[in-house]
Parts: sequence; C-alpha cells; structure tokens
Amino acid sequence: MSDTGILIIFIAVVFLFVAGMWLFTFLFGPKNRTRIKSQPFECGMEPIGPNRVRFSVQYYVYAIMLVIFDIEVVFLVPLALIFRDNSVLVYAVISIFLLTALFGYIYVYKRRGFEFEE
Amino acid sequence: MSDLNERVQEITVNMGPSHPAMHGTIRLLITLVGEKVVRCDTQIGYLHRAFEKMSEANKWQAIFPYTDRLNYVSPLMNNVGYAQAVEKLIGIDIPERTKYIRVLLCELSRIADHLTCIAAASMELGAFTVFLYCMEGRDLIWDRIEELTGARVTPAYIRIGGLARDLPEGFLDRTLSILPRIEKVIGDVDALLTENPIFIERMRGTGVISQADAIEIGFTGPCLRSTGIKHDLRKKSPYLVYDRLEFDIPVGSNGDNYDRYMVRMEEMRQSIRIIRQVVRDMPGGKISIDNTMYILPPKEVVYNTIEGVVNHFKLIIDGIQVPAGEVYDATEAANGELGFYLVSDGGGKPVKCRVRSPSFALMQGLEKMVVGGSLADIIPTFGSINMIGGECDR
Amino acid sequence: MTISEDEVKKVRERFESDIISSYQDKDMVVFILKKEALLRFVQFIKEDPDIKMEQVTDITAVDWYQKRDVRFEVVYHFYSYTKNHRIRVKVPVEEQDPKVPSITGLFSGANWFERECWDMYGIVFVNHPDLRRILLYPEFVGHPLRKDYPIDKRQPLVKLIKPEERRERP
Amino acid sequence: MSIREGDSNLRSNMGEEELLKDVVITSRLDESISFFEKVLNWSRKYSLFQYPFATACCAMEYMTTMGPRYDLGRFGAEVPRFSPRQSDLLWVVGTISHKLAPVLVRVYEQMCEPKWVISYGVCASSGGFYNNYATVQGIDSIIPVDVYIPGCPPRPEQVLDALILLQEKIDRSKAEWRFSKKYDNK
Repeated sequence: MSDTGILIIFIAVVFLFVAGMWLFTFLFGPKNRTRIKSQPFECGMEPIGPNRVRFSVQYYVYAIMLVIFDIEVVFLVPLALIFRDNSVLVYAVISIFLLTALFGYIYVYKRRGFEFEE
Repeated sequence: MSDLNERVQEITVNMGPSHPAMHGTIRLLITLVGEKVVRCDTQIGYLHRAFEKMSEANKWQAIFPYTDRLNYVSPLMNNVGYAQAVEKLIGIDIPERTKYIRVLLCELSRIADHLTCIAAASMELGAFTVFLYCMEGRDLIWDRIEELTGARVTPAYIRIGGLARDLPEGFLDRTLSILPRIEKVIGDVDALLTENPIFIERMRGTGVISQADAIEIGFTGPCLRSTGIKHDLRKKSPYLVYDRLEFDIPVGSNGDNYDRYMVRMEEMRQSIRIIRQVVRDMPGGKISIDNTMYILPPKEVVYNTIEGVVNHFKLIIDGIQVPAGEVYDATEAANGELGFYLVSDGGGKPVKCRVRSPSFALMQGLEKMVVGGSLADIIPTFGSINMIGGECDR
Repeated sequence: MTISEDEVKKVRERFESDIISSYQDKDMVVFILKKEALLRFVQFIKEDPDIKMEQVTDITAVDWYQKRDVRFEVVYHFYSYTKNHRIRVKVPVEEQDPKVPSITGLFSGANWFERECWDMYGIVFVNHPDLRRILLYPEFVGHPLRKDYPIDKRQPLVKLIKPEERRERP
Repeated sequence: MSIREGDSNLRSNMGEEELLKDVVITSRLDESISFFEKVLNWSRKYSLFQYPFATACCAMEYMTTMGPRYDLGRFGAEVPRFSPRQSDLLWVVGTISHKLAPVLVRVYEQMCEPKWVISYGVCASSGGFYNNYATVQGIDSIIPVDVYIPGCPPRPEQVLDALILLQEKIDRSKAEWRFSKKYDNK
C-alpha cells in the first residue's frame, strides 16, 4: 500500500467514524423541544438579566496571549522530535523562532498586559 | 488597562438552589463586574420544613426525631442540646454515666461533622481524594453510632432524663480501636491539603471576616475562633462533664478560609483526645433517672405491673407534663452555639420550641465575606462556613 | 452566667417607668419592657461598661393565642463575650398593631432574625433595612407560626397532579 | 425491599417454562420489544448519568453511597453530571419544600428525553413525617417518578437495590428513539 493509500484509508475511517457517531445520536435521541427546555439552565431558576453583557477587555487580551504562547510551545515539541541530531542548524532555527516570540512577550510586558486588575 | 474598564456592565449571576457547591438549598443572587463580586443577596428557606410548627403539634418526647434532622451531619448534638434544655426546664439531674456517654457521642458527632465539612469543601475545590478519605473516616464513626443506636444518620437515641439503652458489650473498646484509624485519615488529609500550594492559594486570604464583624453578626463556633477569639461554650459555660476533661481550643489568627480549615482539623484531634479521656474514666451505674414522671418505666415493669402499664400509657398519650416556664440553653454544636429556647405552659406539648441555629447567623455574614472577592472565592468561603440546610432553614 | 445584682439595680432605676417587671429566671435575668423603651434599653446595655452586651444571640416571638390578653411577646437574647453573661428581654406586643422598633441599627446581626420573626409571626419591625420573607416564598399568604394558622394548609406554587393521574405514566 | 432470591417476578429468577408463560405473543407492533431495542435498552441501562438533586439528610447517606465503601460506581451510574442537559437519571434526594418545587419541575423539564427519576428517601417519596404547610407530600405530585426508595434515610444497600430495579425497568420498557413517539412540541 502506497503512502497515499494509507492516507485515504485514514481519512475514510475518520469520516465514517464521525458520520456514524452523528447518525447514532440523530437516530437514538428522541427530540422533544419544549419552551422551558430551550431556556438556559440557571440552577433551576428563570434566567435573570441579559447574558450578552460588556465585560472587561482584559479577558480578551489574556485569551490572545494564551493563544500566542501556547502555539509557540506546540511548534517546539515536533521540532525537537524531528531534529534529534542536535546540529547547529536546529539551534539556529529554534533561537530565531523563540526570539520573535520573546519580542512579543517584552512588548506585552511593557504594556502591562499581564497585570489582571480585579 | 484601567481606562478600558469604565463601560463594563454588571451581570447578575444566579448561584441557585440546585448547584453542586450550594448543598442544594441556598440561592445566591450575585452581581458581578467582570469577576469581582459587587453584591451578593443570600436567599435561604429552600429546606424550611416547619420544625417549630411540628414541635408545637407533638409532645415533648416526640420531638427528638425532628431534632435529629436539624443539623443532620451531627444529629446527636441536637438531641443532647434539646434534651439538656428540657431537663433544665424541668429541673432534673441526669446520672453520671449518662453525662459521660452524652459527651462521648457529642465528640464522635463533632468529628463526623468536621470530616463532612472538609470533604465537601475540598471536593468543591477539586480534591476528590480527600472526599473519599473523609467518607471512609466518617463511615467508621457511623458504624459505632449505628451499633449503639440502630441508625446511621437519624439515631434519636437520647431521652429526656437519660438514654434509650445502655452501651452494648465491648462498645468502648471498639470505639477506642477506630480512633487510630481516624487519626490516620486526618493525617492523610493533612498531608494532602495543608501544604498544597493550590489549596493554600485558594483558601489563604479569601473569605476574610474581622473580629468586630464576626461578633456583631453573631458568628459562633469554628468560624468565630478562626478570627482569633478564644470562645467555646464547653469552656466558657461548661455543661455535662466538660469541666473535668482537659482539651484546648484551637484559635486562628486572620479569619480566612485557611484558618477555618486549620481550626476544624485541630478540633478533630482535640475531640479524639476527649474521647480517650471519656472512655478511660467512664463510670458504671444506671443511665436514666428513675423518676418515671418524666421517663418511660423499664420494660419489665410495664409488662408485669398494672402501675407500669398505666404510667407508660399516660406518658405516651399525654406527654411529659413539663412545669410552666421558659428556658434558653445553649450547647457548643459543631458549627457553633446551638440554643434551644423552650416555653411551656405546663401541658404535654411545648408552646414554643425555638432553635437558635449557628448556620443561620453564619449565613448572615456570607455577604460581608464574599463581596470584594472574586467569583471563584465564593465556593471555598461557602464550603468553610459549613452551612447545613436543615439547621439553617429549620 | 448571670449579671450581678447591682447591674440589675442600675438598669431598674434608670428605666424605672418602662420596665414592667424583671426577675431572675433559671440562669438569666429577664426584663419585660415596654415597646417604646426598647431602643434606649438596647443602646444602654450595649454601651454600659459593666453589662456590655456584644451580640444579639436570638430574636423570636411567642404567640399566646387565647391564653393571655396581650397575644404576642417578642423575645430578645443578648450575650456578652467579655463578661460571659446573658440577659433576656421580652416585649409584649398586641395583636392589633404588631409593630416593634428594629434594632438592626445597634446590632447588624439582628437583621435576619427580625426578618424570620416577621415571616413567621407577622410582627413588623419598624425601619428595618429590607423586611422581606426569609424562609417562605414571597407568594405565601399569612404567617404560619401563628397558632390560628392550620398546620397543613399548603399553598403550592406548582400545579399538583392528582393521585389517580399519577399512575398512568407508562 | 424485594429479597433478591425470593422475588418471583424477576426475569433472572425464573425457570424455563415460567419465562415463556408470561411472554405476550403480540401481533401489535408497538408492544413488542425488538432485538434492536433490547440492545438500546441494554446500552442505556448500564450508562446512566445521574443528576443528584440533593437537599437534606438523605444527601449524607447519598455521599456514603457514592463513597468508597458502598461504591455506586459498580453499577455504571456513578458519574454525577450537574447539568440536566448531560444527565438522564434524576436522583431527588431529601425533602422538597414548596419553595423548591418549581426548581425541581424546571430541572426535570430541562432534562433530555430518555430520562428517569428515582425518589430517594421517604421525604421525597411521600413527604415523610413532615406533614405540614412547607413540604411537598411526595414528588410524584409534581413530576413522574420511576423508582421510590423508602427509608429515612435509606441504607446504601437499599439504594443500590433501587438502582438495579430501575435498570430492570429500563430493560423491560420500550426503548425510545427518534421516530418512536410523536411529541406534541408544546
């Protein structure tokens, strides 16, 4: 089996698995949409007030920073696995990558993005 | 960043009755700005089962099963508190052995109460292992209570003027044998939680209450001792045989959740110490007063003599004739001062049987402890108050 | 556990006209007081250095329905941590105008106890911060702990299914 | 509670001829349980996600039932899901007061369809000895209930037995699936 054959099988299995799961839940779950069931669950009480409310922007900033530094780590792991022969090239690539991330870190630190105001 | 925060709107969150951390019976209407709590309207009453109305409809000795279900984590303490108040109203004195047995049962229930509080509080912070250890520890205690009284959670074992029955054979040695195992459970919980950085981060400095606020709101029990006030009714106004036992009162320093946790852990060790002393010098003798005006005559008298039958019948039908008057008697229950205010007009049923429950006063202070903190701090604060629905809503 | 004789004398001659009677109960001194003097009395026992009541332990009411001419009696228990003694203050309240001044100004701990007393007995605590029902739901009509309220008069919020219909569910 | 051996109406206790005796040979489609539905019932009965609606003293006994000694996890019903959306077994544990009744009805309404209710303890089943103005006299007056557990509080063994009874009830009942029943979506 050539490489592409295995890839196709893999994709087919994934697709079948997902389609099967969806089909099962669609077939076996009886649907009974009532008014109360469609309301949000608030510990057994009627929901109070709008839930679309303007909250502080620092949560948004926090989320963005998480994405940046998380993806950065995600890239490092395969890099370390593939380049096992620790040649200079590997270190060069990694250091360039980390340096750019470091600049971002310093910028956010200077703009006090990390302080979380209560 | 501060200039970005003006136009933040408040959101009202409903931490309602059916919430895993709210023990099913408390509704907090919390107003948040971002994650900071601005207002917290505590609503109770979801487990109001009309204890007073039922006690006015029942006879004096028939109220014991209702007192079991006040603080259902340490039911024997409510029984002892109620029985002691009625005995004070009538003016009878119970034999020595009964006093020692009552203290033994109170301290066993106190350990079970603190174990349950720590189990629930730590489970809500994610430490499920501590929950399982504490449940195992509590089962050991409930085995002894079940062996003695027949029921695990609702014993109804204390009677006015004595006890339902005497200790079975070898009960005291079996009680002594479980103490090291409970100490091991407390040691495990201690090792798991006390120096755990996450636990300290969540508990230290959250839910703080000052001494002045604590006294004025009516805090009693571990929550008051955690603010640094050395107040315990077992020492301040000793009842039963607490004046003959030596134990000391653990006191916290800055009234936050961590201190409440440490006070409860230390109190469990003191209770074990008390139990050892009680078992060591437990006197012999009978367990009930023999004035059958107030207590049911023994079974052989009832079955063999006509007076016994009449006496038994009269007590059951008309209830114990408590002389007119009123009394307020407070005992140190697991959560604080449990007071019974009884008013009698000489009949078989109380005119009023009021329970001053510690959880009711503690819940008043929840707003003061929670406002200003973040939303996540409500869970450990509420957990460490150890509010019990039956006792708070009666 | 009881306050000493001279303190009782001091209180008595200070509130001569307002105290209906005061006596030594089993372990506590009891003062029966007129409604009007309650605030001044509580202010006095809070600030007086000898008595120095620091905590209101409990506020409740007793309903002497058809047993006394004055039907209600609001009962306060005070406790002092430093002196370790307690007193009980009883305030008779007629049925026609069940009003008592609220002491939440002096003791913030009295807030919920007064709300419960209003919820259960219908005794209004004048200028209490927010006098709402605490144990029962707002739609509840009447005050259940009064002796003339029947014990099983239920006011359900949810439509109850009749017993015979319950069995049909498959 | 039924004693396991002596209980005659349990399928596992029946002899060969008895099993066939009460099998209704039905020609009507909607009464018979097809093999496909038996598989569905079997999968549902051993993976019950529970919603512990715990209020009063029975909650203490419920904690020990979930605890290490009387482990509820042995019967496939151990995972407590605290949202009605992800749970299909509602444990009503303890006294339900009239103030809490609307909350219970709402939680029951918001649970997804193949749902069962166990009323845990006498207070939930019939109001217990709180026959007064504050307590609902039995939750079957507000929501349909499948299994009642007597006892105040019931011993953990009773609770496990009730769970097995519910599993047998699921086994015997017709399985609901997407087109099995027309719901009038009110």
